Amino acid sequence: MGFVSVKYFGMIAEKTGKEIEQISFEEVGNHLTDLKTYCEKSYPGMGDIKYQIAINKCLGSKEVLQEGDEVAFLPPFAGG
Amino acid sequence: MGFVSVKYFGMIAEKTGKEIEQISFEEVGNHLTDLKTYCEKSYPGMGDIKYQIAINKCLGSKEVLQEGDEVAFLPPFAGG
Amino acid sequence: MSDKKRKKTFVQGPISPEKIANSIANHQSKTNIGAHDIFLGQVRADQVDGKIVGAIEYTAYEEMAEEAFHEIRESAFEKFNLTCAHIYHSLGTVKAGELCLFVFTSSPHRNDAFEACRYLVEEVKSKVPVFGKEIFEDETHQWKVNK
Amino acid sequence: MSDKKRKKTFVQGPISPEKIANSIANHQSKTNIGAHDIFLGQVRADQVDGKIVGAIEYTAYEEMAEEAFHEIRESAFEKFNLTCAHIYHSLGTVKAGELCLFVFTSSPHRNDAFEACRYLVEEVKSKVPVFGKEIFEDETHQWKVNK
Repeated sequence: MGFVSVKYFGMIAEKTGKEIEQISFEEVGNHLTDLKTYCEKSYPGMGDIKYQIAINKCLGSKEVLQEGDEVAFLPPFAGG
Repeated sequence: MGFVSVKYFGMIAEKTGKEIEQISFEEVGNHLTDLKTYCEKSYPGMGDIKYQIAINKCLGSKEVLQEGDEVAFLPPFAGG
Repeated sequence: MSDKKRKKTFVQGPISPEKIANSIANHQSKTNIGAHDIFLGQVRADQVDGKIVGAIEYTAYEEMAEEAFHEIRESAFEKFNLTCAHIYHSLGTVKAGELCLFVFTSSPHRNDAFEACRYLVEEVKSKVPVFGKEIFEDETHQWKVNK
Repeated sequence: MSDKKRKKTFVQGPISPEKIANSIANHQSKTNIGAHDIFLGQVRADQVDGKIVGAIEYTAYEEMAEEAFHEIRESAFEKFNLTCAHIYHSLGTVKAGELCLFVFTSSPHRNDAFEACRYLVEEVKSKVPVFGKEIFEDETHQWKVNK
């Protein structure tokens, strides 16, 4: 079993109170859907925010996670 | 009888060798068409240039000229 | 449509990058602006029959041109939601690599800034009696024609 | 598609008018350029429920964002006939009236400069993970969302 690094940004980091954490497959399994459910349950209010997920810096790249993946929760973009 | 002021610009002024002159109705009559013919005859090469005419700073404004009108021969624009 | 804001569009010689910086800085107090678009025309060292353009010498039917610039600017304010719009054009000699046209639009939102800037540039190119003599490095010349 | 020209897009704090002037001046030696288009994003002092935005604090998923900026720029070179294209974006605090985005395109002809600049701005707004916290004058805040 392994871990993924999970990163939070902007208004999501505000809900989680942290910008990065390690989450183990033991805790949540290796499916992205389960990770999302886990996070939304852990951090009240996070489920109300429209977000996109990037895995290893690519948007919507895969469903099954691997050891060492970097999973980022990205709220709406506001550049420019 | 009166006069019009005639102005030449850019490559047209190069053909006429002057930038401004007075032309009398006595010489050419008061129709724009006649003025154009007169000028093209007076200045060899001018008839080969594509030009627009502005009367009192307006493009294509009228055919019959009046005392004191300013008639400008404008070669293709090249601003910018 | 008042004349009170009318100011000269023509400047003698090239437009300097410092003038552009000053113009940008002057807009920082207008905090309803969210987007600026700036177009700059630069003289190209075009090659024609082996000869290279070293400079353009601009002349204009000045009174008519200033009138045309004014009308173009007014019509941009009617068509787009603009906070500001400025046009500067060179007269006299502008060397290859130097700037001859500076169009600057500002708006709360980007769409109007972009559209208005494009509109102004196209209008300037097609409707303003400005003439350009392309001077080659051997001092011969040809007349520029806008497409 | 080489990495050799890759440089950082993010700058700390606002983008100064002097930086823009320097960037323009640096292009005067490229005498095949005929047209530049510059887009500038400026922080608006928007009013929300009687409170006024005093600044935006920008953060980003930096590694992913630099990757995205790079790809966007590469794709602009594929789509348009460009001589140069530059993008600079602020991180950290940018006050109302200050500049947070600077997109600069240069081409022999105006159509490519205009189209590429617009393309780059839209891509930056929609595809780059940058986040903006609008700070009101009473120190409360709300999160900016691009439209």
